[in-house]
Amino acid sequence: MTFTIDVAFIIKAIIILLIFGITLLVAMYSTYGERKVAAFMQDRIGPNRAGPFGLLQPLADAVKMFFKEDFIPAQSSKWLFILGPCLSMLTALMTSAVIPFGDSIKYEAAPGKVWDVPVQAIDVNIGILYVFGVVSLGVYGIMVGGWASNNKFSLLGAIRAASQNISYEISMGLAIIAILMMTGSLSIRHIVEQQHGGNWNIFYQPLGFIIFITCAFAECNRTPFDLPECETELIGGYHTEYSSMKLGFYLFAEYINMFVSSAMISSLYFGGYNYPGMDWVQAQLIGSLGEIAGHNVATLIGFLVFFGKSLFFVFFYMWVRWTLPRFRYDQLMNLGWKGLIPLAIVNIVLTGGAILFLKPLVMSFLK
Amino acid sequence: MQLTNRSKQVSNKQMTFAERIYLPAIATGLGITIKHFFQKKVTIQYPEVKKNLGPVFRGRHVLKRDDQGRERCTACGLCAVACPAEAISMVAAERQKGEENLYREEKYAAVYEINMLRCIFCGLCEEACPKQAIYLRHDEFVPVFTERDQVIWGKDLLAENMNNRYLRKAWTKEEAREQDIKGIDAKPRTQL
Amino acid sequence: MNFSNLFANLTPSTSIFYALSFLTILCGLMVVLAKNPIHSVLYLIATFFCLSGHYILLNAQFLAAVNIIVYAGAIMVLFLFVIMFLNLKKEDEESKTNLVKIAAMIVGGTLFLIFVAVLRKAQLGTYNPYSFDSQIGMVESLGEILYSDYLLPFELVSILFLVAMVGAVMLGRREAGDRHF
Amino acid sequence: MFVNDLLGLPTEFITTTPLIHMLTNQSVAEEIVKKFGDDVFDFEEPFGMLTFTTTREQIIPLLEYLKSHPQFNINFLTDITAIHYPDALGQEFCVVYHTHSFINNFRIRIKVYLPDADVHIPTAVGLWASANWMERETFDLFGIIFDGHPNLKRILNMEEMDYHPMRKEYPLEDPTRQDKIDALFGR
Amino acid sequence: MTETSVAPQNNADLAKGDQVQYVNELTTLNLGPTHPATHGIFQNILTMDGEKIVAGEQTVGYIHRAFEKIAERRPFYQITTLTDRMNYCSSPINNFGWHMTVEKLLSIEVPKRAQYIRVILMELARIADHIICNGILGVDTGAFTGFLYVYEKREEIYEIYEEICGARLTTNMGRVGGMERDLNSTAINKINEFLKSFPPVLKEFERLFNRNRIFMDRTIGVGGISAERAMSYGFTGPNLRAAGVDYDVRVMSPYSSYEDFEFDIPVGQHGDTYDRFMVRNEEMWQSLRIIEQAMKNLPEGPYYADAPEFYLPPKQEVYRNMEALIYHFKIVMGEIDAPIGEVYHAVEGGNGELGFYLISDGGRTPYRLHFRRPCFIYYQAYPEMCVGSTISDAIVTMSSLNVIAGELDA
Amino acid sequence: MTTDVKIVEAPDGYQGSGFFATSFDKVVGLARSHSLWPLPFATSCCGIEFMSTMAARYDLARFGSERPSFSPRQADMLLVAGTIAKKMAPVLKQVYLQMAEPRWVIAIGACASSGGIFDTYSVLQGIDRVIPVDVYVPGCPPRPEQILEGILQVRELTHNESLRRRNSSEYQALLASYNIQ
Repeated sequence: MTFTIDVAFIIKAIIILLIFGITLLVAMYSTYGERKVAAFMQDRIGPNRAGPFGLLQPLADAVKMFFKEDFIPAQSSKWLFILGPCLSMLTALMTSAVIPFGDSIKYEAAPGKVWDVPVQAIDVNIGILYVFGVVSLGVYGIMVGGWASNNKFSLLGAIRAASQNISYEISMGLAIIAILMMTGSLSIRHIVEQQHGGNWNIFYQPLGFIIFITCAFAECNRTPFDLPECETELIGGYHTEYSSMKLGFYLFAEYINMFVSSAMISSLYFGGYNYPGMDWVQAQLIGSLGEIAGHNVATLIGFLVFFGKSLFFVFFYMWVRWTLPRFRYDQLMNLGWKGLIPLAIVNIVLTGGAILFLKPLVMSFLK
Repeated sequence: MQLTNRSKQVSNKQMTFAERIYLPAIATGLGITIKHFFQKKVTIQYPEVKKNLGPVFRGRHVLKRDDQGRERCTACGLCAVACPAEAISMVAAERQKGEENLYREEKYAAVYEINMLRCIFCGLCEEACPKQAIYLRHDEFVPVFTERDQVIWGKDLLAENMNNRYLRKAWTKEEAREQDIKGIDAKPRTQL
Repeated sequence: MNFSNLFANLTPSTSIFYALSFLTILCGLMVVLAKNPIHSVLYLIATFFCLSGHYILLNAQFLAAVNIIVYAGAIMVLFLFVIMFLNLKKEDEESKTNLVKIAAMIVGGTLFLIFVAVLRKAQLGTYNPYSFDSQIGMVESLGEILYSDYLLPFELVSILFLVAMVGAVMLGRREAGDRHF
Repeated sequence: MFVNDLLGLPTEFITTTPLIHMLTNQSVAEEIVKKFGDDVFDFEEPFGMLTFTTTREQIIPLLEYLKSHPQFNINFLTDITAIHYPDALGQEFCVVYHTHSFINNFRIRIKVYLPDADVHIPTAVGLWASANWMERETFDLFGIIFDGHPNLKRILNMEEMDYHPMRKEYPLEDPTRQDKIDALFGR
Repeated sequence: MTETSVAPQNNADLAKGDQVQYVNELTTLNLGPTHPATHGIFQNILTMDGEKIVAGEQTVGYIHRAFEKIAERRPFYQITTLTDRMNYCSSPINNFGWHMTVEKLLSIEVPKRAQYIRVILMELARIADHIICNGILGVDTGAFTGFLYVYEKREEIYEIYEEICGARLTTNMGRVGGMERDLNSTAINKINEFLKSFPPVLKEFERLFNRNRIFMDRTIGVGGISAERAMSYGFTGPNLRAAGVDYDVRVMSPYSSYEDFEFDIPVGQHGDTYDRFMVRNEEMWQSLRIIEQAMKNLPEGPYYADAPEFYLPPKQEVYRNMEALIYHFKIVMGEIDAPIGEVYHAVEGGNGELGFYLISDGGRTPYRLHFRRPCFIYYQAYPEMCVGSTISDAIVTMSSLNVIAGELDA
Repeated sequence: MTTDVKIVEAPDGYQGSGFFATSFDKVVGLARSHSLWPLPFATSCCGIEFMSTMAARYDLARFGSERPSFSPRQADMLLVAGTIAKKMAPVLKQVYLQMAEPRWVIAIGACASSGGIFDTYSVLQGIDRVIPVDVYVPGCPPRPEQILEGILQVRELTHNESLRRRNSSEYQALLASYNIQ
């Protein structure tokens, strides 16, 4: 039996590698996507010289950054200066571990013995809390880097990032609590499974969704909440003093964060890999391809659906960025503390009320 | 303070409820940008596609020759005087016997230099020239330089190349106006 | 005691436990010893991480996550925030007066004595492997206990927090004429 | 679609005129002379603008008078600048004030001549905040010293500069330019 | 008060201005001279309490080019090239303003057609100027896209210029006595096309910003100045109108046939950034109206005055006619005697009253030429306008003032 | 300016460090030439034309250069567009010093290249008096096409530049002649 366990292990390892690989690749091409989306929205063409349609643009940027002079400002804390981007990158990558990218892959180890490997790096039963914990650490990368740069603008950027992230985490958490009340589980996989078919949370939690996505924008430091790095005010914000690949890490981490939060949005509110009519599709596939292959192909389709949803939200991030002006610091705080937190609490109360009173009513009506 | 009866108040700072909750305006904005996303792009792919620079673009200088290939310039110096950047310098010389096929007038510019980095392409030299000898080409730029010592162009670069002559529809603004009024689509030609 | 024997008999979780403990103590010491307050804060965060590792070893995942979210993710960010704002690095460390030193000695010494006294009397809790419920640290059981047996203390604590929050808001209220913040 | 349609405005022509109370140069000049007597002189009207000269002692009272005059209401300082006449002995510098009454749409130009040896003139910052930089610029370029100015230092040029470049005796050109042949056609 | 001044920590100091000085708890932040929001070059030294500005001081002169000194050494017709580069966002206005000044001195009556063409080009220039200012305000609040939408229309204005003079920015398109060239049919078509294609784009731009609460919050009540203070600070143009004073040189002292056109003077309420934005937007609409009227009523006739001693004769005449040749030489050499006199002429520039104070001693060059540059005069109010606000506000205020460095520093 | 450092050919032509260095050079050069991030040092009129170059019609982004890095650390090419007065010259030099190698400089327009019409006491007669310039773009202001030509020229230089050029003695001598380092 050791043999079969090993295969399952290998599948798992491949999935994990795949997930990280995909995350990195998506982040890499998000930079290209950002430039193209920006260009298209501005009636331009965007990068098209590096390779066909400019597809090698991210590679060119990466190679250039690697061979750029690595600059560490004098009188700054050297180790912290290096630690900053590393932390950013690390925390950004860690989040993708608990996101269920797909249903599961079945593997028949021996006749009658089927292994069922979920397409997820690790399914912890406190998945959401894990994401939350890691995201809340993400700000350290920015703070440490900004402080270590020993530059006024960087420090201002770092401080803005810190206060912004703390403030918006609260309403984000409150928005999620409403979801948790509905699902009764902290495991993201569990939450996704509950939205089977077209039974997505967005239909029950529209307000929660708006709060969550706003907070996600703020957590990723994207326009209209890009105060920590806004070019016209703080030059580059926390990464003003960074050059070469350390800057690359920061920029990269931002895009990973974007992708991960898009994946979170689609898992929590848009059913992850679920789509209407998935049972029918699966039944058809199993009917034509057999039990195991059919299931696996259905998983693949689910994965693609999930991927499509996530990419749409990545696109949405960019769409918003190239449309809206940004807030001012105090307005951002006002929105967070005076707007979103009360709204999120109202949302919790409403959800609670609905679960207590509306749900039995609807249930009895349905019966 | 009102000084005239033409003033018009344009700034309304009261927000309606719809404006207060951000979302409608955001949706409008998103609608506008996504519309542009699918619109035709206006970009000109420059090195491959070149835009028409207009009929009177002031580009690279050329010292005109007449149809026999003789230089028109008579080194009167008006262009140098008219140049606000003082970029033109010249040395005049008397035409010798046997040089009639080279120079049209009895005096000519033995040295005619323009500092291409000083030049501001204002067109005053072209306007000042009584002999219509200097022109700013409407179809070509001065190329970029990588060395400081390339920037002073002498007659070797300025004088018109007889094998590749500079063509123009109208050589004076009066001529251009006449063509325009009469609606003539003139052919580009070499000479005035 | 034979150390080599000790190492040979380590199970994976005990070795992780030892490594974590070592790291925890090291980071804890560095918090005190680091000259730069920013470094101190960073070490403190590392300490919290190690503690969370201990929680996970004890199968208390919820506690571990909450520890990171609340302490490392929020409170220490604020610490760091304040320290960065004050920019303590710039100022030379003030020399402490003897009085301060003596006071510190006394306080530290007393604390140390209390610890020793408590630990000497204390009995290390043991567990019965047969009746041990591995799910005791999980969210569900935690929630059940919190909202049934300990409901009153829980509500009281919430009220305390509410009071603290209102107080903070009152203290942080802007002065008349201040346009921002 | 044309603009008028977009704005929903009538396309027909409506003539509008500024609400102007007419002031004539003559009447204003008479009033000023009545008040300041011999301290204002050299009245002119080049291209319709009332121009006269005063002394540096009277310039601020004069401006104040014009500003607070209920009818003139000359409450806008358009410009302060200076002119250098190196050949006019004892009147080398001329400080020129352009003032404007929005309500009457009436402009006055006032000149004050200063000798080279004593280029002091009182500041107008107390009357108009805008005088601040105009006077600094005049100081920077001509070296006119405005007494009582809160912050009279160079504004356009570098602090280290040791001369006032707009004075006629100083050259325009950068002495380090190499790529120019001078002495060409009377430059 | 202990003041510990810290030496520049790294060589980033001067340019990005992160020189840190601690005066108790106040920090000094050095905005510029190369800060991205300064769009051109000037420096603001802001004293900050946290993110709040308590005091400010500007340093200007980073591109002082000595226009006035050059003008004393150049014949009248060459000064056009200087005015082009003063407010480079709307160079035709400067251009024609200068020519009108000289024409006033020389008492040349410019034909109606030339005046109308000038009006058209000046209003196009005003639109171009306001596009830059309002677009950049969008950029500085973080929305880049709207700027590019209107900027594309600016390119169309450039195309019109290209048709008339061959240059895009520094047009050099006027001459003393009229225009260098007449409007040709292509240019007229392009202008008509622009009149049709610009309004939808401007509408779109307005829809992106005008009623967007994020933008309104960022601009309303930011960098406000009362009408009284604005007048004291010498504000003119859109910035003064935003404070509620409907002063417009085009109406108060009409030049170049502006009295023939019907247009409104947009005014704001409190002189804050939103008012300035709205006033500029509305001015673009009014400019379009003016252009439309001018195009409709464009008279036929010559495009330059009958002043052979000041306006260059046609090239063909120079060959044939001795008199023309003499004039040609005399004009180019600058040997035409201008009358002695002094003249002040003001036009409504993109930023306000752009004045030319010309003193002629009868020589080939002006004896003294002073430019009343509106930017220079109103920019000194900037510290007063941004004290008490945050650094974000300061930046938005700065871009809404539309300070053009070329004009500021002369 | 483009002092290509000749690399000693490996005897066989395809082995040894020379071979790898050159093909490696090519790859890096190619990558660099496609990712030149500009630092617009725009002071006046040419800055507006640079805006046009960045805007929709001419779209500098096609060459991968649309991310204007206002922080000199992150920029690859310094676009000096507009008049540099003598008061500004030290600032320009500072910015150049802050840029990380490899760095390129384009002088856009007559003023930056040579002073243009502003032959006056206050204007620097060409920025090559304070920093080394790689490409001069004539015009006042140059059309966006010409600015693009300048950038294409820099791309050419970048593409063909040896990785070792920045360490070569010629380059050091060039910098030394400007009193840099």
